[in-house]
Amino acid sequence: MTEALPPKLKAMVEELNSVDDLTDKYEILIEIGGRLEEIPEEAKTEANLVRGCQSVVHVYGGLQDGKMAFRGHADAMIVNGLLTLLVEGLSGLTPREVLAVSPDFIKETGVVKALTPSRVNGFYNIYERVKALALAASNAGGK
Amino acid sequence: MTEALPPKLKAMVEELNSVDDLTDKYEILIEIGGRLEEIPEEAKTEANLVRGCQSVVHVYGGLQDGKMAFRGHADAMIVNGLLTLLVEGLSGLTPREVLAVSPDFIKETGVVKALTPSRVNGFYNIYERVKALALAASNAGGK
Amino acid sequence: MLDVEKIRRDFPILSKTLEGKPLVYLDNAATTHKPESVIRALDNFYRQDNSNIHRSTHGLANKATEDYERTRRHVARFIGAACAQEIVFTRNATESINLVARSWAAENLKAGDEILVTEMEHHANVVPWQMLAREKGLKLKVLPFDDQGLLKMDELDSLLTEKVKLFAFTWVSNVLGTVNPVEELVRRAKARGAAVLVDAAQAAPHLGVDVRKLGCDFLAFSAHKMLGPTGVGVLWGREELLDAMPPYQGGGSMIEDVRLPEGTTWNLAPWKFEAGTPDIAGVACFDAALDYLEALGMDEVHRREAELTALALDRLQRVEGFRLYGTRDPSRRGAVISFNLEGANASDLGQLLDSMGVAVRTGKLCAHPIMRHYGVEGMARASFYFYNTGEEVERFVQDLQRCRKILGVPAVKA
Amino acid sequence: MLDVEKIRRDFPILSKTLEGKPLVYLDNAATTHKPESVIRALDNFYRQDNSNIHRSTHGLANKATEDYERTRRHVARFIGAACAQEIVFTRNATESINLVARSWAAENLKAGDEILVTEMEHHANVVPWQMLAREKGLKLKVLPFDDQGLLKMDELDSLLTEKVKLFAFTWVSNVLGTVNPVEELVRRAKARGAAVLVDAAQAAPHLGVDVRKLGCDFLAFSAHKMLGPTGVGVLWGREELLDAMPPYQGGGSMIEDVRLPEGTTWNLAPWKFEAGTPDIAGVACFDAALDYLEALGMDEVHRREAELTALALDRLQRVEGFRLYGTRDPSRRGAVISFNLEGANASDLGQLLDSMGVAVRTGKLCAHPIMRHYGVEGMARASFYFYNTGEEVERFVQDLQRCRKILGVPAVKA
Ligand SMILES: Cc1ncc(COP(=O)(O)O)c(C=O)c1O
Ligand SMILES: Cc1ncc(COP(=O)(O)O)c(C=O)c1O
Repeated sequence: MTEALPPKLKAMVEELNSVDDLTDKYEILIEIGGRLEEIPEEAKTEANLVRGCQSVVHVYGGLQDGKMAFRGHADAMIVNGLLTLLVEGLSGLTPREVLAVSPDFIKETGVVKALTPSRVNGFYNIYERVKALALAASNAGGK
Repeated sequence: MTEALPPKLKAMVEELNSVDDLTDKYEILIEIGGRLEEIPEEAKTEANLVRGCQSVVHVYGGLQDGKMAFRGHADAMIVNGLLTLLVEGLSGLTPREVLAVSPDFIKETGVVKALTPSRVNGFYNIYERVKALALAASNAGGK
Repeated sequence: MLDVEKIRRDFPILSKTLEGKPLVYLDNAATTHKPESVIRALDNFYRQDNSNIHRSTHGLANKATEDYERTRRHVARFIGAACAQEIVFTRNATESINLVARSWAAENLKAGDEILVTEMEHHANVVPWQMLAREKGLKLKVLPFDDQGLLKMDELDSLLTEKVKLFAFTWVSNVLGTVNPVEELVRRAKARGAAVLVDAAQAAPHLGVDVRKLGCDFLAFSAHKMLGPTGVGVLWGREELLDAMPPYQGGGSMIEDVRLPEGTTWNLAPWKFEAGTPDIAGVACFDAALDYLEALGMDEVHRREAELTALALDRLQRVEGFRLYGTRDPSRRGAVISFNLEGANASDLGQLLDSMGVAVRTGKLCAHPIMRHYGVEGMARASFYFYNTGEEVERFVQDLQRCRKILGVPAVKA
Repeated sequence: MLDVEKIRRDFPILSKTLEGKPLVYLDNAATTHKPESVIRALDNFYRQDNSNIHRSTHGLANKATEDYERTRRHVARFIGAACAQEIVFTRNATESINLVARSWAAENLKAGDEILVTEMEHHANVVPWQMLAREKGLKLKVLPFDDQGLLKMDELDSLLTEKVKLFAFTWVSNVLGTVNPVEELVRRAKARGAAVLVDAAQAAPHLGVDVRKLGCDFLAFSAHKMLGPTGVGVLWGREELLDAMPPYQGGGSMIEDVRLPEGTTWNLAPWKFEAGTPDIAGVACFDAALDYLEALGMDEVHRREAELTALALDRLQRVEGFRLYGTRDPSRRGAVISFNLEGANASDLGQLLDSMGVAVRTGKLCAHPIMRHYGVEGMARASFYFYNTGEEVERFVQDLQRCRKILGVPAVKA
């Protein structure tokens, strides 16, 4: 399944899959999230807030030279790691490529057990937001 | 347990206990109910109506020469038999004697499984009414 | 073709005896029994997965939440909803209807508006509207049925005045067995601008439901009448309606933010309508009930019930004094047969049949207006599900004959 | 003394592993696990006794009805109610409170009247009052707590003006663990003529409840937090209040007579409040949960929890950066410990602990006002029940230390 993933995302997912223990996976996620560039305080707006997560998560992004550029921040480290998978892993793709990525890869990593739009689970809501951003960009003319 | 029951009631209960099969018991109840004297139409009043039975049941009674005299009617035959157990079985007792009769005997006969004040179960409500009549008579001076 | 013997082995209670006789359970319109798969799912839930949902991040909570939400998606597929967000879990069909009354109708109807119901509704689809009508000054109107148990369709249009804001009716009558022409009823009501609630408590267990085809706005049913656990009801509502409705009960999970003393905001539908800890185990295990029904196929379920009903009607017709309530037209009725025997009280019939091992329901069947229509104190009702057999039908009719004899003697005397 | 190893064998889920590690379940304030006896009772109910209740006369229905009503009598004894008719079955504590809001309060309070709650309520005891207040023009007032998590008792009398018609408060806080001085609170409110509702969702599972001693008017709790199935809540109300209250939901079983278009009359309490088919299996099997608690003895349950809490507080105090919310006074707190670790996000703590097999809850704990009080986004909460062990407490604290290390590194970097 990871075959089909875009390269940056694939690398991170393989890193996660390289260990079995969930605590170890979380440590990797925290590390991955630690590499994420900080976003400016001004970007932490109501509009960029992802609802329905237990922690405070902001995501935004748009087209740059025909490719999506995502940025974001979560105030919890593990969620920040999840966010990084998407923000880093999908930046640099065309909107259409972003939309083609199924979120199912995350279940295989074992760090998110179920893709349901519930409070428990920040990932799904972040994924939906990223998709919405790509869709908006695509409608606005990106491919 | 039937030891302690007043004689007329005891006789009927023993009749019920003489067979095992529930259909047979119901047949006996129907027969017992068939012996019950009809009540005048004027006695089928709202005040004499026992609420919370699936069938239409009327019961009334009071003191006659220091003893309770009950009468009643149910439009279903099996319930009418249950009613007869109480109406015939407890008539001729003093209020205090009536109040001393526990309804538990009915469970042993197997024709009523549980003494709960629910719609399913006419017996409990009829029993409560009979007791209330005895209590009223007792408060009014009977013993 | 269903292999009924195999099916019956899936339902442990069906091999039970009642009063020493093999149980013949013909009270399926009241509640159905549960297959092994549902019973085991419940057992397994409490042994393996028990947790509160939606709130915690630990593994048990994730699993339980997923189990709960999976059933929501499954119900959505089962009835053809546009998305899982259109499915609200309640306690039962009754609560689903009350929710619409208190949330949608209390918000959208004003004094002088009218609600149309039918004369054949279960109390669940009457009393909530009466309570609301009293409170809000609404008027309740009633579409009558004829003595065959069929709605008087020719009176519908004149009742559907522009004041009628809601038409709430049952798809299948729990007493008369009538299968109402649901699509036509919806179409005619919508044409007049009324919203439509369909009580599918007796339909969803027996017929295939496709809410998009129906065209209604709300649809209510209960899990316990279709192999599922008690404690679980479903309200389906159009997404845009649910989104716009105020919440029903207040508490945990249904909020987005709570401020004191005020300033509280709501969660999204359907969670907005699910305050507090729901019947998590019940909802999670309703999934297995839907699996079971889907494996059989609702067409097959319906076909088999029609067969049993036809057999029963044929045999019952030969019982002296048998009086059927509802149509004899097999294409217009479900697997519910309500009746009386002349000269016999329904409650006697019920108790005697019970003593012979046959469980039917008797009384007013939560439909006093239908009793009044026919001028009877009560009825006896036999209702079938796909796991009943032709032999059970035969035994029921034989035992009914025996009842007639037992009751006949004093009846003649009186 | 409880034999905890023996007790733990009664709870199948406690020998489960989470993420490959033995489960340490410390989310008991959210929901508790179920003993074999309850799980088997459910299994048995659906295999042997399943039926609808109150309506039919057949043997299965009688048995199910009796099972259901037996639990009602048992609950009445368990909390010292005057009679079984004072017990209403609902879905959960949340619904019990909503029922009082919509039925008693909507009927008895009028615009300008006030309702007093506390700052430490669970949303279940805030939102129903806010919804009613908005609708009826009532005012909600709030008794604050101090930073130790104790109610500011000296502000009570000035808040209890004669306009306050109801004081609704929690006996034990699900976040702070505070055991409020319930008898004094009731006494002072009643002295001012206010009715009193006690949210006992976190009390009934842990302390002996005697409603007569409390002197309140309503009391609400959930079965699932005290070994019982999900889907079952209890509302206790004084008989004369319940008798006088209008019904809550409309439908089957709650009526005496239904007429169209109007003229419907109600059944007696408590059935008047139980519309439609309830969670029959859940209620019937809650009986076994009460049996279990009674066999242990509520004093012993409480004693054991106090022991675990004291141990945990002692150990946690030594964890660097540990911040407790709520009092350290053991005589004033229950078995709930909400906390944060400085520099760590509660959700990270929850997820990491989960990955180590330790289930705690994190987030806003259905109590946004408490989060606001302390200015935090969320908390982590460990909550104990009698089946937890000292070793589990030790493991929890060790694992928390490990979390601190894992989270510490990037925390320092940032
Ligand atoms: C104090 C308190 N009140 C009310 C509730 C609501 O309980 P339920 O979700 O079972 O309705 C809870 C449980 O979360 C609670 O802790
Ligand atoms: C037609 C109809 N509507 C509503 C109901 C109410 O169902 P429940 O008691 O599960 O709420 C029933 C079941 O009795 C029914 O037959």
